[in-house]
Amino acid sequence: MRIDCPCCGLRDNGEFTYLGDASPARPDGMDASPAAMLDYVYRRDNPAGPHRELWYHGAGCRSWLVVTRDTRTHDIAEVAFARDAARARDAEKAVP
Amino acid sequence: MRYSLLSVLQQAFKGQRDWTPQWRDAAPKASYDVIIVGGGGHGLATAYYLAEQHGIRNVAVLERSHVGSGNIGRNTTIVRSNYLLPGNVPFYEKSMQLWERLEQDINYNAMVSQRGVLNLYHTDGQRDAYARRGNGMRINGIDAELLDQDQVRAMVPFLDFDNARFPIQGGLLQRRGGTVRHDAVAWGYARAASDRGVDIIQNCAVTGIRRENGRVVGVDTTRGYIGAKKVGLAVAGASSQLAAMVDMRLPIESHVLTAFVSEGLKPLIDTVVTFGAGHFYVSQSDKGGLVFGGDIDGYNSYASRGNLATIEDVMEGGMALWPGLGRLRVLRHWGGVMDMSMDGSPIIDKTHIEGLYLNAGWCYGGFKATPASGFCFAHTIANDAPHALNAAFRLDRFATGAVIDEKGVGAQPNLH
Amino acid sequence: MSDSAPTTWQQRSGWAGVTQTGRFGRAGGDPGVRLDLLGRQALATIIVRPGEEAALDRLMQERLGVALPATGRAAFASAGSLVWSAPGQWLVMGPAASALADLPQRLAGVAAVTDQSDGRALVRVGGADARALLAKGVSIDLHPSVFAAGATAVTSVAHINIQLWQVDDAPTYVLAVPRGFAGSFWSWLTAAAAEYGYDVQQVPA
Amino acid sequence: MSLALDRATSAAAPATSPATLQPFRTAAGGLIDRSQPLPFTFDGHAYTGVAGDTLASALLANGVRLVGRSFKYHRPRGILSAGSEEPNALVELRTGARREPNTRATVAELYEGLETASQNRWPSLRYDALSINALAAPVFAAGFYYKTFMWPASFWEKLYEPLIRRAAGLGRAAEAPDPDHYDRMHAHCDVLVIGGGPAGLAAALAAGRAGARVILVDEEATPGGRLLAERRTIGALAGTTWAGDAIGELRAMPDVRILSRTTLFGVYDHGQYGAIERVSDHVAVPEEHAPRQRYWRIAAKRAILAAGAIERPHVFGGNDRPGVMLAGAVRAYINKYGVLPGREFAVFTTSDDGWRTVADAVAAGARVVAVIDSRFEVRAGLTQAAVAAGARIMLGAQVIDTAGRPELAAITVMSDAGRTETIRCDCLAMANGWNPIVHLDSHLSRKPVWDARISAFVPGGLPGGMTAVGAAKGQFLLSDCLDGGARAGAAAAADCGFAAVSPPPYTTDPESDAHEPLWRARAGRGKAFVDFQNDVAATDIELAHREGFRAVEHLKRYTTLGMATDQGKTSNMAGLGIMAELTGQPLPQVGTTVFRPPFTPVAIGALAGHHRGQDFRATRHTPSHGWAEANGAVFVTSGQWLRAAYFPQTGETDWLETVRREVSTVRSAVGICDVSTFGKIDIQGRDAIKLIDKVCANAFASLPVGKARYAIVLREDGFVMDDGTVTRLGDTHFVMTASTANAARVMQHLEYAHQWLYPHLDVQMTSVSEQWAQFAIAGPHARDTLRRIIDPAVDISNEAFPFLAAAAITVGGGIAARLFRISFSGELAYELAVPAGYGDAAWRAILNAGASYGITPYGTEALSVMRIEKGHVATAEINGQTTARDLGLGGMMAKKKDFIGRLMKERPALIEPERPIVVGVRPVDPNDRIRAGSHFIGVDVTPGPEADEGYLTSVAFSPVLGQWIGIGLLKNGAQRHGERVRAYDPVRNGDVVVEICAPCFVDPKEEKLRV
Ligand SMILES: Cc1cc2nc3c(=O)[nH]c(=O)nc-3n(C[C@H](O)[C@H](O)[C@H](O)COP(=O)(O)OP(=O)(O)OC[C@H]3O[C@@H](n4cnc5c(N)ncnc54)[C@H](O)[C@@H]3O)c2cc1C
Ligand SMILES: NC(=O)c1ccc[n+]([C@@H]2O[C@H](COP(=O)([O-])OP(=O)(O)OC[C@H]3O[C@@H](n4cnc5c(N)ncnc54)[C@H](O)[C@@H]3O)[C@@H](O)[C@H]2O)c1
Ligand SMILES: Cc1cc2nc3c(=O)[nH]c(=O)nc-3n(C[C@H](O)[C@H](O)[C@H](O)COP(=O)(O)O)c2cc1C
Ligand SMILES: [Zn+2]
Repeated sequence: MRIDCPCCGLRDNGEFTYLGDASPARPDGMDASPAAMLDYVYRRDNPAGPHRELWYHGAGCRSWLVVTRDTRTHDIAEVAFARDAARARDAEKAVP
Repeated sequence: MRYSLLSVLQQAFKGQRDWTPQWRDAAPKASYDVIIVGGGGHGLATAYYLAEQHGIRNVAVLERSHVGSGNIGRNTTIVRSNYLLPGNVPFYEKSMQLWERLEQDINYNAMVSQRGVLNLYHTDGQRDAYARRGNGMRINGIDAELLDQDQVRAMVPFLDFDNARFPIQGGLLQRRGGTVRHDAVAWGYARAASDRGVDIIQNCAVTGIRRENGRVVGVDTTRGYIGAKKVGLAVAGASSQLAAMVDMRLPIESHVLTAFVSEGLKPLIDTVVTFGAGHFYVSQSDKGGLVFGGDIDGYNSYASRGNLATIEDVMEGGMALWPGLGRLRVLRHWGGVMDMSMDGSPIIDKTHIEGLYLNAGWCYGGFKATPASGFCFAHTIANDAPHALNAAFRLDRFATGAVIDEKGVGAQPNLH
Repeated sequence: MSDSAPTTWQQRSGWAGVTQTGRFGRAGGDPGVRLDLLGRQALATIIVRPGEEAALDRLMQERLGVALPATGRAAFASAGSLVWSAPGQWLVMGPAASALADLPQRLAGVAAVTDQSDGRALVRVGGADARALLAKGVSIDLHPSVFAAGATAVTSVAHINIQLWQVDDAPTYVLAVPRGFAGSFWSWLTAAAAEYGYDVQQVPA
Repeated sequence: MSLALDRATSAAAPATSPATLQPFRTAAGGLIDRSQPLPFTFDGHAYTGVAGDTLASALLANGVRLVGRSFKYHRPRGILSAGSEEPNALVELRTGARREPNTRATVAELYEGLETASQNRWPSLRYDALSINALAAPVFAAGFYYKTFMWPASFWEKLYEPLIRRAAGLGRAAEAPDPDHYDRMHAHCDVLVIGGGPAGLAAALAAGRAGARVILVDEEATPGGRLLAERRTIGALAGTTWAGDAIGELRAMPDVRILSRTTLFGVYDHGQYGAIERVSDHVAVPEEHAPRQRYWRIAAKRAILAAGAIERPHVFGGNDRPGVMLAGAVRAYINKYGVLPGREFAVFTTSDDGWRTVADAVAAGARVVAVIDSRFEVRAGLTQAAVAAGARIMLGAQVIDTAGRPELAAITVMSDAGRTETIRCDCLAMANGWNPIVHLDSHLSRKPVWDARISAFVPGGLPGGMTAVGAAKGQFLLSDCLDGGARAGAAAAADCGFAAVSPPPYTTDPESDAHEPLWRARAGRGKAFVDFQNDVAATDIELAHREGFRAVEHLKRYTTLGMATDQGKTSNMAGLGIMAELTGQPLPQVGTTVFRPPFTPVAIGALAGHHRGQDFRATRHTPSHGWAEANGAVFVTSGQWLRAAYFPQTGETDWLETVRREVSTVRSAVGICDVSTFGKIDIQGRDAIKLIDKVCANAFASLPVGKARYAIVLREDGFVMDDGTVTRLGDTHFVMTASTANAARVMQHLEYAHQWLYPHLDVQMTSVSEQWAQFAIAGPHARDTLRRIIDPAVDISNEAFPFLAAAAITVGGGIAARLFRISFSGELAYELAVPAGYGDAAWRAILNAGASYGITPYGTEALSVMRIEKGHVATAEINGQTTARDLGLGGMMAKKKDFIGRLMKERPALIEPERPIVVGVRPVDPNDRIRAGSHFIGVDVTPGPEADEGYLTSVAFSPVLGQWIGIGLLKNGAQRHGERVRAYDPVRNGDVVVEICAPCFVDPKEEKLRV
């Protein structure tokens, strides 16, 4: 398997560390509820199909990446810097 | 026909004429008291115990492909009860005990081979962790021996003791552990369940779970709707997909694990050995193939194939542990999709939906659990309450914090 | 970076105790690989602060005479070289030990500067078989149409994370290896080079 | 390469050459060199072959036809094929540490002095005791073992299993570590061509001419595929000449690489391919510095599968007798190796190409006695050569039995009318159609599809990076192979952005691929084998059908069909065909079993490459390593690091004595320890403190510049991930340390928090673990020692530099350093960080400076003793299963800020009072020894699950207390100080009564720390 790191190019998956689903957002702040945190930490959609997931290019540029990959075929539709995705996510959150 | 030396000899003279299908390839009835989804080891064992222990015989096992096509048919066959944590220990020991009488119980030779499981340690810290585990086992009445280097050398002299990056200091040995012929477990339970009235329905994939007034009434399948008073899910790697049918999100991810078999060889190793400083474990099948494996690939996957990074990692582990493997050849490698749970331990529980039961989260270690899993799941379904042995395997443990994390790596399934 | 004052303490290269100079591996013929062990040079990680890339670029041009190289690129100059190393991060190298001492001051508010002069062991790999040798360990494509002089990559070799850059089209490469791994890296490098025959020398940076 | 792909040049043998002494060697022809005799042995007998031979061709040349014994029945077996699909002729190659079991004689290249042996037989190949198994064959039907050996239960491990295991298996592994080394190579290309037969060569030519980067791999020593095995013409050239020219042209292209002796074994995701090059297997011992094999990891934008096809045997009684061979193999032995596999041939065919065998055999000087074709009619002209040779032509007939002891001497043929007749012959060539090699196309879970025209499965042809061409695609005509190959090569190059022109169509000699499959012949007396190696007979498939094992995967697993070393390359289709017949299903509906890598078995050593022994994983060395090594330190592995565990001095007899001295010296004078292995992370930026406050569970906002603070990092699930320190070097500049074991994980976690959770923070982070050497200097004379090496301007008096102070200083005359007043030992202590290049110098300087105080270097053992004496938790306690509360650190958790792990650590089960909490223990009898890993059990309680109250995590012999002490986790531990429990350690026969105490044994008021 190879992942096309946005700055390093196609690299063997052995250069990366996998974390998991990128969809859950951390319930931030002092008023986050335990129930929301439980959901965030433990519950997963685990889809058979496209999956947005976090990978860390530890043996390369040390970027966290959001990879959209089909878990049945491994076809990768998109690879983005996690930081960019996170900023977009937070920007969205900020909109009332 | 009962299986015995006598029947085998008789059939030898009759040109094997009188054998009949080992289990009935049943067609679905309109409804059942209990439907078990998943014709893997756990599903079949559950059906067997429902019939055998609880007298519930109006049972169907629905299998989307053929019986044994899942992980029961693709694992490295290691059975052991050398667990660490109180939630796990008695359950796996029960399983071990059920293995020990499996053949007599189901009249099928699944080749339960108690050749010993030896987990190697390479540092003092690892030794102490194994001592902690071994002592816990002994306290629970389970056999465990902590071996030093000389004792390990005597058992498996061909390992790399002298030039190793991580020298072997010793090992934790469970002599009662060993291997079981994987396919035979599926077939044997299928036959035993079928003989007791269970319908085994192959090529029948569940596509939906129907509810009325908050309770389960049946399942939609590729072979039509089938009614059921109770539905038990035992679909291993597909657990999340089934749960999604009733809008449940599970603390589970599906991951692929690769296993390997070498070409057939004359007897080389008569125990199961696990490397403690890399990902590698090995045993030899009765046919002569070295059966071995390592770590999971580490990414969510529903494709039963692994990739080179992991394959190399396993081979490196193999060579580091046992340099004599160099010229032996890998014959085949394959993958299985496993239900990796968030704490690495299983779930056998009723769900919040009445009539729906869940058996999942077996990670790469559920083969050894097959008999006890069937036993406990049957109990849970029959009594609508868990057995003491699976009392810790509850779904709510993640909320309460009573997680059972043998490895101590936390809520990250790919690290368990 | 700031060790300008006189000292009696002996400095030790990351390769010390690990390497031997001379000709090794396949005997006969020219060695296919040349391994030059580079002496210590000033080396620092520069990480740009959010939104300050243009400012950093300007400051580096002023200071070294080279622009910030793009992703995957390196720029070499006599005052110092810049090698991209991660998004928003570069390695800066100076010829003399104290060559970069002024950088933290100069880049204050624009980029964080962290001394790494002692953190890496550097080796220059050249010779007719240099590319083939590296291909044994590096999984990236080193074909000249893809990776040429001025290209850099952070990757792993033999389970060791390294950075390499190509300095000329011969091709010649420089590999930066985390200091503590020098011994294991050397074990791989020399095993891989043996079939070509290799020559090891100690050279100033 | 000067390629002798010209059979003419290798033709005549010198009259005296040993080649002519090989009774079955033809006088001329073949791609071999008769002038280079190669002596070898088989089962101790000396033979001679010639350069270019495989072991199989050399054995056949010498008239050796019995080569092995089958797996289950130990039936005599010969050579079936001439390629990697061989199921029967498995031998052991070489001896000693280089012994290599199960090698197919058909792919083993001969070299001078090769020692080989048959396997799975005793006492000899010809007289094998276990061949009595064949008599018991009626009992040993498929799966019989599932039905018996169950009584008495204990006999399985003791009797039945050992017997079965001894009888099973095939060859014997070498008895010593593999002495050879293996190499790995990464390669990249536009177009990967798998197989160098006509289709592959044409594809590579088209792609290469377009300028694409091409890699062509071929299993054989010389590419060419069937062109080398047949007598064909392309245009005006002999097929071999054409191949030689093509190879020559490809070799001249700068961006084309031909890898021969290279098997593509697996196809992996995203254009990754694995291949094994047998660099040195054709010589006795690899040349110095040359690997035995090289593992190629190939990344390709496009791949062309041109691996050809595998011929199918016939299933009939006695079809496994040595001398019964695939027709294509017979032609290969004749045309490629100059060997006649017999003198009197018969051909049993269902396809036109089987008839080719006649002319080839006759041309080589053999007699063809009969051609049996199960078809009733054949194309006019097909029989011409047979007629000319005087062979019997039997249409609509089938071979149903064989005879010979054990080598083939006669066959029984049954005519359509049911009349049987025995025909003498010593070689039967079977032609039953060909199966395209779909294996590689299936590795990515693609299903092959049925092609009725050739009655075989062909690659699925779904989109993806791989296209099949030639015989691998089911195109059996040479002209189609060439044209299809060229088109695919051009298309692949075009896909990669190269303008390619398709060459004009190729012309060849006339050919036909007409064929009608015959899944099994009419029943005869003998056992009709489907899977030769695993002894699966047609009757076993019937039995599987009877017992309900009808799904292909069930059929496979129940009968072991296709599970042998050849993975059913020659057998699977017949098995499927018979099952289709039994179930009345069309064959495509029966489907195939799953094809998996590797295509042919791959040496484990080759995939491990460099990474074995000491090189299994990288080793990290500390800056003081050289000194420590020279001074006799004993090292311990700590993650990737090698650390000094202790430094024995002359006269010390055991490690305990040494450690005791080291500890006592530190506690009474001064010691130095290399702690460079800690992770060190440089954190800068306006928001650095915000990030640290999110990641650490205790409060940091208030940390002043010039101060260090203990830091606890939690996982989001509330358990402790790691502990370390955070030091504020400047307003926006911090350095954080992480434990040796968790350094990489913590760095990754920080990057995660920064890049994913809190992407707006202005933080710049980098690891400086390798940049700084760091030494702990501890003991009452630590300050005195330090004063001698730091530059005079630095004031480290207790007032100016109190406990937890930190500063950038200079040492050794201007060398930038950092000094931290932190202590793990509980003594007055500092950690001094210097650039790693000065690490060795600083270490020596400190030892020098402390010499007059009696300084000792100390290792991880003493470090551990002192931290246990102080009750500091470490990896043994921070084992991923403990919370801060469990470790007695609950009070440090910040209340007023959000941080990772904050909520989940409060889950009910994690704050339950019963939960084990950290305590100290000491044996009641001070002479008792305790061990980590012991469990706590009440003093008068019978051990049992209910009685288990926790466990001992760390122990040490405390020189201060003069006895063993420990820390552990005990239920309700905080309330039980003074109570007694047992440290129960049955796996080491330990059972010691201990007293529970606070987890701090030395200087509980921390007075020594602050002086
Ligand atoms: C490579 C590998 C090695 C392993 N090694 C070991 C080992 O050495 N020791 C050990 O203890 N464990 C091991 N395991 C784990 C063990 O195999 C599994 O935990 C265990 O088999 C899972 O239970 P099961 O047998 O019921 O699962 P499975 O056999 O996977 O059964 C689940 C069944 O559900 C069916 N199914 C799924 N969805 C549907 C649907 N919608 N409708 C109908 N049916 C459905 C599937 O087809 C499948 O047959 C290993 C696993 C793998 C992959
Ligand atoms: N019925 C018939 O008449 C019939 C049937 C089949 C083939 N043929 C003839 O055979 C030839 C087929 O040509 P082709 O080029 O398609 O195939 P080929 O068999 O000539 O060449 C295939 C090549 O691929 C190599 N190979 C196979 N698997 C490999 C692997 N995994 N890794 C590396 N190399 C591998 C083989 O060593 C061989 O050299 C034509 O001449 C055709 O006419 C005829
Ligand atoms: C314990 C064990 C032993 C096996 N031994 C063999 C073997 O000797 N030969 C073989 O071809 N496959 C062997 N296999 C692998 C199976 O052929 C098959 O790959 C595996 O059951 C997974 O199924 P799949 O490849 O069809 O997906 C073995 C599998 C297991 C679990
Ligand atoms: Zn990257």
